Amino acid sequence: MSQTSVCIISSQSPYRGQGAREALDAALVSASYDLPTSLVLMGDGVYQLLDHQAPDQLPRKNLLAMFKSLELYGIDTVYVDSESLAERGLESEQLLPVYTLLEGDGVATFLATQAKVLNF
Amino acid sequence: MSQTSVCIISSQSPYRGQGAREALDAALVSASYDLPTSLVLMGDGVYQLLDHQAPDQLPRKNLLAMFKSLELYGIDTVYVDSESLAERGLESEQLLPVYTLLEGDGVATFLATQAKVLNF
Amino acid sequence: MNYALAVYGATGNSQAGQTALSFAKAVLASGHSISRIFFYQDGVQNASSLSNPPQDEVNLPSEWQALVQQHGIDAVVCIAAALRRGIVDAGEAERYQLPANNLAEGFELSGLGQLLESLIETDRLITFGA
Amino acid sequence: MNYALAVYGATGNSQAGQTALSFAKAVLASGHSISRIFFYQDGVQNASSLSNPPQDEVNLPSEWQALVQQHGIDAVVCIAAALRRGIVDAGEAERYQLPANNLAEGFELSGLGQLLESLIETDRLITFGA
Amino acid sequence: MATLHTVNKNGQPLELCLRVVNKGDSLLLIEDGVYALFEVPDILAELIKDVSLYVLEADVLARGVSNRNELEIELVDYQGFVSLTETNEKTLSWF
Amino acid sequence: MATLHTVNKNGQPLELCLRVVNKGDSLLLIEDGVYALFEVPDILAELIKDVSLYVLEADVLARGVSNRNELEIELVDYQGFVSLTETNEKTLSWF
Repeated sequence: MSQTSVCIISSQSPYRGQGAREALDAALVSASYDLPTSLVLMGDGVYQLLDHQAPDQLPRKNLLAMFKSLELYGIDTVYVDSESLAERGLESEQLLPVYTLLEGDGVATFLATQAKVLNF
Repeated sequence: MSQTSVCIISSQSPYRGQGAREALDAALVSASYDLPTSLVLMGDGVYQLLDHQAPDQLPRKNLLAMFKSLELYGIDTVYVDSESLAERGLESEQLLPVYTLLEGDGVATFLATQAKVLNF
Repeated sequence: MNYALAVYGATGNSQAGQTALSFAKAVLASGHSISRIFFYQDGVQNASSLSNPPQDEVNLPSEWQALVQQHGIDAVVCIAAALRRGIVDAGEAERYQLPANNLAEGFELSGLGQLLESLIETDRLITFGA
Repeated sequence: MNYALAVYGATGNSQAGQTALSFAKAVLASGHSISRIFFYQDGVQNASSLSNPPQDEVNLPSEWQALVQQHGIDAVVCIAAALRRGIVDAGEAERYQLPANNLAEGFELSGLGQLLESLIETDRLITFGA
Repeated sequence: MATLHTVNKNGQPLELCLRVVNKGDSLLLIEDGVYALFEVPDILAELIKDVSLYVLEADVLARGVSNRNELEIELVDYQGFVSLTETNEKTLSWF
Repeated sequence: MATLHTVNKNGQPLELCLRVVNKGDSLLLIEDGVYALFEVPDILAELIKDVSLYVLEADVLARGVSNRNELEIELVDYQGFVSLTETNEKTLSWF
């Protein structure tokens, strides 16, 4: 495949169904093909990065652990929509610090430059 | 079974999945056992009664046709939450006239009297 | 008290199966009985004999199977909802000439009447929506 | 133009399968080609050989089957999503010692790489979410 | 008739529950419903005046949700969930 | 890069779409997304100033939804949906 970059948008909460997990899997596969891959968390998707998750309580696989190893897999760009945080009364310090905050129209501006986008 | 009455609450829109259809099926089965059965439409459930539906366009089975025959099946009480209509900017004349409108706290008051309720 | 559970969601897009399973175990641990668990809507997928998640995920059909067999609970899957979603037992597979069957052992297909019966006849019916 | 479709929902809780099918027919009627349809998340249920809805409802797996066979479209079902949700072909059934298989003819199980390949290599990838 | 309401997500399920909840009822937030602690703390603070409010511990811990506004909400485990279904004569599930 | 956005329900999908839509983009309401004509006509009226707005005919007719506020919205069939995916370089799906 060519070196086109891929953007994955993930807007589902982490443990309701398999949506968040399966979006992350798509990002990992993209990176494993050496495609420059970015991940954008919006809406309920920002909950995926909330610190101190203990999904073994349910039990479910820990998504946060997957985020901690994203860089190993070649994904170094995780964007978080700041407005989605604000709507949920979240401070950026409550998230695992592996992301870049996009303020204001940041997400819109970024997505407009991306040719290959997958929504989840 | 005894003559306890059954209340079915249906709050799903008609054609997204099978939720609305399967709630209606539960009401019909309840009535077929001669249980006094009421149906309460709330939230997106009120869209089930919107007149002039043409689901053959999708194609899907026409839910409205099922509502037209509810009395035949022994369900003579369909309640609609008026606040759910108002939130959607709907007038009661836009619905198939087979229901009783519950205003204000009407739904809350009615449900408080019901011992056997199924949510859908 | 005598309980019944209604389960409307499975693993894919819902937490309902998982929550219902944990709740069922707690009901039994509290000394109550469960006469029936009724699987409806997408909840019928909880009864698939072919679900095979990775090792680090829970296999809900196996968990349900163990629970209902150990405690003699009636595990009923709505037949109409199941046929629509591709869950069939040997009898239905034969009747409709389908190439296989995939209802896990310990579950049985039956009508919605079983849900209404549980609603009327048990002390508590608790619903787990998708 | 060359299209690919990604389908993430099935009949139970979503209209995605139905919308995607109508869209696919319109793509072909417009003179475009479809190289691949990728079924992911709950969309894997579109590939069940056991779904058997009542006469007055559409049988989506049969409709897909007819469409992809007539037009030589690659119908790929994500293997990880499918195993989790109880959709398996003969090979996987044997490998995991499952009692049956239920992947409809005309569909094949494969990895998520096929979705990424379609995203990169086709002119348009259109996603139908649940 | 005292009723237990369960709510498994925000949006319509929570709204409909709030519309029918009566004084003296109990409300238990489960699954994604526990995010209400972050999203609508003011609504919950108002609700506490008339209704007993609970959250399911496993879902709160799994998601890393905190009771930031120190609302009078009781954390219950699955056994506590069972107890609530005992003491209330019926349970309505909003989903 | 002109983008087609599809929205299949109100709530989060519509909100996120509105957040990222750019001037000159197109927005197509499908499935339960067509209820936006009833629920948020004011938001759509505002949006029309910058964005071309479409609704999928089959979903509108199936549900009995009407364009009561006479918004400048074009009804398209599935072929029209295909045309929109041709003329826009990419399609983002909000669901």
